[in-house]
Amino acid sequence: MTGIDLSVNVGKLKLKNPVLLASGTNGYGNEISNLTDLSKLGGIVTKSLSLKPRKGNPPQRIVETSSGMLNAIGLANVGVESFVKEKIPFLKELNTTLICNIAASSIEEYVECTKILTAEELISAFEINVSCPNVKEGGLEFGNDLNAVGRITEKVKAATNKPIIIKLSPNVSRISDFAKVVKQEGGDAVSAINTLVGTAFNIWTKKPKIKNVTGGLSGPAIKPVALAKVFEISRNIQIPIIGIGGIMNWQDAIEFIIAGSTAIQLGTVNFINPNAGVEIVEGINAFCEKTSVGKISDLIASYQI
Amino acid sequence: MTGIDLSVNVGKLKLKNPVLLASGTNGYGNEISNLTDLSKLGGIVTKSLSLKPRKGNPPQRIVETSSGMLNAIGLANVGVESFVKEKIPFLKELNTTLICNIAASSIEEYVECTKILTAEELISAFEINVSCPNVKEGGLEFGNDLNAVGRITEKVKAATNKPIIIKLSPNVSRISDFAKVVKQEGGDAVSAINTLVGTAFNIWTKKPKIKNVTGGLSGPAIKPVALAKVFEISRNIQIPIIGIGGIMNWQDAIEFIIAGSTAIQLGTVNFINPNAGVEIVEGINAFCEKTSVGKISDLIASYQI
Amino acid sequence: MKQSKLKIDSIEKLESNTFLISLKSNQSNEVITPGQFYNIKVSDNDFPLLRRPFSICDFINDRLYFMFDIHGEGTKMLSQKRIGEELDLLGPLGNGFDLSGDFDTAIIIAGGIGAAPFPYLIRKMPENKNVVSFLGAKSKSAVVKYGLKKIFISTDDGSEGFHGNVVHLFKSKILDFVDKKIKIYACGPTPMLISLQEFVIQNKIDCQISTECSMACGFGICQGCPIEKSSGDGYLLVCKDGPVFNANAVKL
Amino acid sequence: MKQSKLKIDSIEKLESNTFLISLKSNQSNEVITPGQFYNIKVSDNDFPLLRRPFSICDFINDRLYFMFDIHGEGTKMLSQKRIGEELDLLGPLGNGFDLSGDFDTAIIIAGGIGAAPFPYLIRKMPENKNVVSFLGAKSKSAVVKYGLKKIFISTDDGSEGFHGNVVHLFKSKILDFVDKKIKIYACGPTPMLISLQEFVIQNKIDCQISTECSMACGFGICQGCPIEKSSGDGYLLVCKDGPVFNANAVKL
Ligand SMILES: Cc1cc2nc3c(=O)[nH]c(=O)nc-3n(C[C@H](O)[C@H](O)[C@H](O)COP(=O)(O)OP(=O)(O)OC[C@H]3O[C@@H](n4cnc5c(N)ncnc54)[C@H](O)[C@@H]3O)c2cc1C
Ligand SMILES: Cc1cc2nc3c(=O)[nH]c(=O)nc-3n(C[C@H](O)[C@H](O)[C@H](O)COP(=O)(O)OP(=O)(O)OC[C@H]3O[C@@H](n4cnc5c(N)ncnc54)[C@H](O)[C@@H]3O)c2cc1C
Ligand SMILES: Cc1cc2nc3c(=O)[nH]c(=O)nc-3n(C[C@H](O)[C@H](O)[C@H](O)COP(=O)(O)O)c2cc1C
Ligand SMILES: Cc1cc2nc3c(=O)[nH]c(=O)nc-3n(C[C@H](O)[C@H](O)[C@H](O)COP(=O)(O)O)c2cc1C
Ligand code: FES
Ligand code: FES
Repeated sequence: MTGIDLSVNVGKLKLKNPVLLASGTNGYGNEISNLTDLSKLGGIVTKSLSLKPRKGNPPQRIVETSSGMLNAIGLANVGVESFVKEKIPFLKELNTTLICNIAASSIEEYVECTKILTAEELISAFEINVSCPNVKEGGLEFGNDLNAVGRITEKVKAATNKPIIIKLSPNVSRISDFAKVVKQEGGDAVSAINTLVGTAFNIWTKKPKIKNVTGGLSGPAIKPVALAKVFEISRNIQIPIIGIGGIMNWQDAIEFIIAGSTAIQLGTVNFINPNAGVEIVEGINAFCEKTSVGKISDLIASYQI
Repeated sequence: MTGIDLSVNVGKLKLKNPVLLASGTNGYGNEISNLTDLSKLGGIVTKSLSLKPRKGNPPQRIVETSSGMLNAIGLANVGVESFVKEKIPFLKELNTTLICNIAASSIEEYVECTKILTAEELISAFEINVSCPNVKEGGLEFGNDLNAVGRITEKVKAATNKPIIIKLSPNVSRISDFAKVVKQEGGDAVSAINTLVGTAFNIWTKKPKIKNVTGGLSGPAIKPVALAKVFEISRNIQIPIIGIGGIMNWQDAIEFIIAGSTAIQLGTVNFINPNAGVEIVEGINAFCEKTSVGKISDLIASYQI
Repeated sequence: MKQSKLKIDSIEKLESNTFLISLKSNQSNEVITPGQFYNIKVSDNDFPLLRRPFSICDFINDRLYFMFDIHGEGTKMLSQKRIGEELDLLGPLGNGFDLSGDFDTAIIIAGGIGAAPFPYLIRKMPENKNVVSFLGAKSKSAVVKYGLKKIFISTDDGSEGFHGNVVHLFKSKILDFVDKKIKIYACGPTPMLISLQEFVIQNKIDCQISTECSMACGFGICQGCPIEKSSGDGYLLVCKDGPVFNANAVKL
Repeated sequence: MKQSKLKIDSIEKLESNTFLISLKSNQSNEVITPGQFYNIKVSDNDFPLLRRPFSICDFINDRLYFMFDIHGEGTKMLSQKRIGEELDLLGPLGNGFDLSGDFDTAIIIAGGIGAAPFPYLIRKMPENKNVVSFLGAKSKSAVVKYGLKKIFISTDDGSEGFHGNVVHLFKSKILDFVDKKIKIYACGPTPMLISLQEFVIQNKIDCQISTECSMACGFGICQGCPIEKSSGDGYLLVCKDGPVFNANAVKL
């Protein structure tokens, strides 16, 4: 690579480049590291962790749709304790920036997870998932409730000195109102977007194709919606945005950066092309060379309206 | 066709079958009638009409996305007066049920349009577009405001004796709350969904690909979201639902009916296959034969959860 | 205008990036005006979702010809089709060129793949009219002379013919036509049409241009293809009122 | 496990709906266990979005073979590929069949396209083991004997062999094996596997089954393919812990 500066600052969080792998789409880095070099990325975000392990939803958990997929994994995860014992040692070897995603069913659980994990030096930041549409007890409600998002931000922020990123739900009328609350309560950044609520039915059995009935829609189908959400936040609120939703290649990544993203996350594409992250870093670099952009950060929110 | 009863009642509105063409995707029935037999359909919904003609947005108005398209037509339409003079005479010859879609920037305008058009015998019902995301003055705001939707329903209802269908915005947290208000204020049915807000940028010029900056996402990409919205309303509120969003073939149509739709509308597919409506009516009929469904209305909300 | 599935009869690479495809039409008595187009579905699934518009390039007996450049995914897929496969076509659509009028010499001005509609225009041109073609391309390897007559060539890089754009080339030859009654038929990128439009309006030359624009339906139901009227407020639709307009009728 | 683009070397229709495709692998020393699978991208665009999993059917020298039925859009596209085109493969993935164990006769029980993994299993089976195959199909035209050995056939409609399902056929022949030490290798539709599972658990027969399930990634990162453990709470992943399991390890 030439002298192009790909580093970005997501608030206090410094990344060597803007490309992250999204929560729930790279496990804990383990299996995917056989297929790509995670050390070349800006970092990875873990599968959402909860205080106790969760076995997740019964099958069928996923179904393909036009240019997208629905998932209702149900936040299957090993829990904070096993994560620290069993996953952190391997993650140390990956030589990549680690962001821990936390999902919980109460504010207390968010705070407790954050406190426990704050002790781990390897963790550079927390991404707080207030928006998982597949957990019945809390997820959706938190994500659509301005007050709840505000309080979670405030309490979690108080529980750690590491940067706090709030991952927002797209299933709201004005996502920028949520970004505003996050900013007010001291959050360092927002991630946008999590999946859209969707469903599918088998017309012969009349049953939902996903056991959980509804699932979260991801993939290229949602890219225009995700871009509009990023752009809405960018125009209205001064807070770093991590753009997510349907990014498949470097062109999409650049589009998100132009629309206001400081960094981007890759989700569904990892399932199809596990090396996409590295290819996108290279593609971004080549684009900068070609268009004489010296620092990628100059591209952030560079839209011409 | 055999003895299967494809007729449905959308509240007081009787349709000979559940297949309608969606507003903005069949003009005023004119051009598309050269390519398909509209008299075989349940009916057509006109392009949104406003009191005065609107020239619409400057180009570029549309852009293709993965399994979808964005549009920002800007409600280009001939206005109520020309509609009555110039379009109604031709529409009379089509021998199909006519639903008039109305869009406005004030409650007074909705009422006035409704009053004027009520005089036209040919019009069987009104669909009130409270959710067009491309009109700056009002559209989006109305569609996301429970109070406004309630008041529009009430006032429009008072202005006509014809059935009133409120076309809901999907860009809200809980669409069933809006269906509830429509029901409370005497609305006869709801249509769900209008397009999702989306955008796209040209990475070389950094300009939005659509002049209006954001547009409405339609097509198969949004089908899972539309189904989830229909299903949410169906489970929570007793009101006839017209399902819309990404329907491409009879299987999709059946899926929407199972998920809770009394009738369905075809949008984007008309651009690709102008005869889709007729094919879908035939497909629904064949499905009913194959699965021994005597009346299509038995399938409505027949999901097995 | 109708929707039909037609079998591919031949597919041929004319130049590095330009293909010619022919389809067996089921009716040879179809009335098609040069400059009209077809909206073609290049896949039988949701990718790409929308049809792609292509000008009718030629129509001989029952064979429809289209000439196209690989531009993005849709045209790439089209270029990979096999003989015998079926394509779903909607057309003929729009308003084509008007071959009537008080002229003795038809001047064709084509930029790049803008040459596509002219083989058929030349075939349909009344025999008593003279035809001269001006053809501009990026470089020699993009010059596609298929079906043209009396050709003057320009290339942006000077690798063949006049070094410069095709409108400059035409202007440089304008004196050759002082004693002729000319009518211009033009198709090409919008910047080329803009500079031509300015010239013909100034010089009061009869000129028709074929315009381009993203389309969803191609037959007037989506309102996705507006083009500004040159006089008065409001828009025309490229697919229905065009794609061919008199040069003075629209703002480019 | 790695991602690679391999050229199609041959593609052949075996029966009305069943195809055999071979790819030239770049390394003949790849270690692949029978029962493992590859996750294949059948298009180079967003339709269909996800890869499609296929069992390794055979591996000879540097040729990888896959046998597949046309099921939906993805497999239809695969069947239309041409020799020389490239496919993007991820694999080999998952845990395959265990060929070791205290048995002298390997019994294959395959339902429909469930026969796919067995040609390679037979090739890899130690020479001192006997192999017998039970193959069930809907009807005669769906019977694909490719690469199998000593075959007993059942069809649902009785058009060939035993009239009934393949597990019934096998049970009807069980006495032939009383003096043998058998191990069963099975693959097929879930209802078939369920009835077999019941039988082998009751009769304490050593049996491995290859299970199926919708997958997104195929290598353990999406958690999309859970299968219930037979004892204890929780799930295994079909793609990573399977697709082959001991018959008593999972709840079907
Ligand atoms: C009336 C008309 C006639 C045409 N005739 C020809 C012809 O004869 N030969 C030929 O090669 N091309 C012609 N074009 C252009 C051709 O339609 C586009 O090159 C083609 O749609 C590109 O599709 P794609 O999937 O390869 O490109 P992509 O860039 O992947 O297409 C993405 C989207 O942009 C649209 N688009 C991209 N470029 C154009 C363009 N220049 N004009 C309109 N829409 C575009 C596509 O329809 C699609 O919706 C014509 C266009 C119009 C409007
Ligand atoms: C480990 C494993 C090995 C397999 N080996 C073979 C094989 O060797 N030969 C063969 O013909 N088939 C095999 N299958 C099944 C094959 O993957 C499906 O038939 C194929 O994915 C269908 O894709 P489609 O696009 O044609 O069908 P569609 O029905 O259009 O597919 C829609 C979606 O459903 C999924 N899907 C549909 N049917 C199945 C199924 N039975 N199993 C898993 N996912 C499914 C697809 O992956 C896709 O996401 C295997 C499946 C698994 C899990
Ligand atoms: C299978 C799957 C599992 C996911 N799990 C999580 C999760 O545990 N926590 C979370 O915050 N987001 C989760 N997501 C959402 C993604 O991180 C991402 O926000 C979303 O998929 C949109 O991006 P994409 O379109 O690139 O996939 C999951 C997504 C998928 C597809
Ligand atoms: C080009 C275009 C124009 C539209 N114009 C209108 C309109 O004027 N009024 C309206 O209520 N909906 C309008 N819609 C929305 C459709 O009626 C429909 O709700 C939406 O497209 C989703 O359905 P689909 O996915 O089948 O297209 C328009 C949609 C498109 C694509
Ligand atoms: S392309 Fe639809 S109206 Fe012109
Ligand atoms: S398919 Fe992704 S974990 Fe098994």
